Amino acid sequence: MNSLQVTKVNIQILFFGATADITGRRRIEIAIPSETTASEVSKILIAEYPSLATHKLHISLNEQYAAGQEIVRHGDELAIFTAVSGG
Amino acid sequence: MNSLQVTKVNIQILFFGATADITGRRRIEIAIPSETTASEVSKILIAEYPSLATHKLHISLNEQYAAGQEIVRHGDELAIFTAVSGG
Amino acid sequence: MNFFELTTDPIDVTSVARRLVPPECGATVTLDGYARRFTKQKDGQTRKTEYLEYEAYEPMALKEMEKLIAAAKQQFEISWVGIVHRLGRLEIGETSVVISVASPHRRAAFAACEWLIRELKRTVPIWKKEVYADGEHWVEGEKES
Amino acid sequence: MNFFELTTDPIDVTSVARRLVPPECGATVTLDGYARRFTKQKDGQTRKTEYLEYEAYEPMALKEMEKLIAAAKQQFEISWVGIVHRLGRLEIGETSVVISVASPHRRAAFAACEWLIRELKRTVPIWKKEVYADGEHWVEGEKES
Repeated sequence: MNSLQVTKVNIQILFFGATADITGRRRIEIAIPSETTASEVSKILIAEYPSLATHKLHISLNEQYAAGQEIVRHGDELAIFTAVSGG
Repeated sequence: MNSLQVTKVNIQILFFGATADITGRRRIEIAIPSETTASEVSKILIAEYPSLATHKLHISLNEQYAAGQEIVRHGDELAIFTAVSGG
Repeated sequence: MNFFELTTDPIDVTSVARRLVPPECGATVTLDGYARRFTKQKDGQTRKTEYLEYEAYEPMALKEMEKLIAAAKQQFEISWVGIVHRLGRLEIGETSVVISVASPHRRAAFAACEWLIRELKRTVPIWKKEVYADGEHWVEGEKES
Repeated sequence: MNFFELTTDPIDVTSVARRLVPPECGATVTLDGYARRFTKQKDGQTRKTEYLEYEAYEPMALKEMEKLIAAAKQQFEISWVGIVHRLGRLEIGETSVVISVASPHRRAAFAACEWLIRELKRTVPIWKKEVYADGEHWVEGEKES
């Protein structure tokens, strides 16, 4: 039976600026199926916080820009944010 | 007889940097024939201080760069100097 | 020799520009970016900003700044780069970012400094909020400046 | 709004760069030029400079600086320019010239600052003497820097 169970992994999600305002959070921990990609995580977050979809979003994985197809592993830190505006 | 006399005008000559070192002067007053041009003045100075000829020289007349054909008038201030090197 | 920092304290431009003056160098080019009172909106209206707030994903921002410096040193003949970015609340006119580039020849310093600020605005995870008398707005992506 | 000065006192870069921060501006680009310890000679040898001396035809230098600023403001979309040039004896590493350009958009500030230093070195009647352990030399024309 165990073979049919979906393995879950826990990851940290960070929000900044506009995405922190939308979600009302700066950091959350979520459990996702193993083998989930970074862009799938972003879809899960948009389902939870639909206003995120009104922005062009960027994702980082463990403090590096992510292209989207990266597999997110247990303990990873993923951040989701709008286009940067420093300077 | 007066008509054969050459009218002379007095002008100030300034030297800077290398030209001041060569001439041992920073400012002199000289008398030149009226209707002398700026480049003729520079030739007079080179005759007096031949080492000036070993440098590429620039002339200013009354604090403006001179092309050379300008007539130098009584009381004018002419400077003769090497290529500038500020900055 | 290079440095890259985030700070909530006011930035002194000289302390960045003159922190290192290598003996082979003759020129340091510095960009001082600061909060503008008036900005043009997309609709052509001019908006008056009361103050700014900057927020960063700090560890990632420092990593991206370090990468930028490494890339600049590959691309341009420069000796060192210093970048300091302010975070938190900034009053109008206060410096938000200073980028200084020292090089033996000034041409490379100008080119590298211009490249660095353009890339910083594109890649370093820092966000700016403009606060107006009647609202506020997180800026997304670079405005011209 | 613009300023151009000659001084025998040490120059503080910030006092130039931040002397005017107009409300429509967002960027100031500053060139800090300073005395290099080592310079390459035409024969490829590196020479060690002990200190420098700068001399100017002061009233004409100020006029030429003023002309440069007027020409830069015609050519580039900039708000103001400040130029301060040091005269007299300078130790290695001390600032000889600061040119700051403030503008609403940084691109124009970079272009104008680079143009101004190039033209200053070509036209403003100031001369630099390099003093070595075993001699001295009035520099004629721009060396690269």
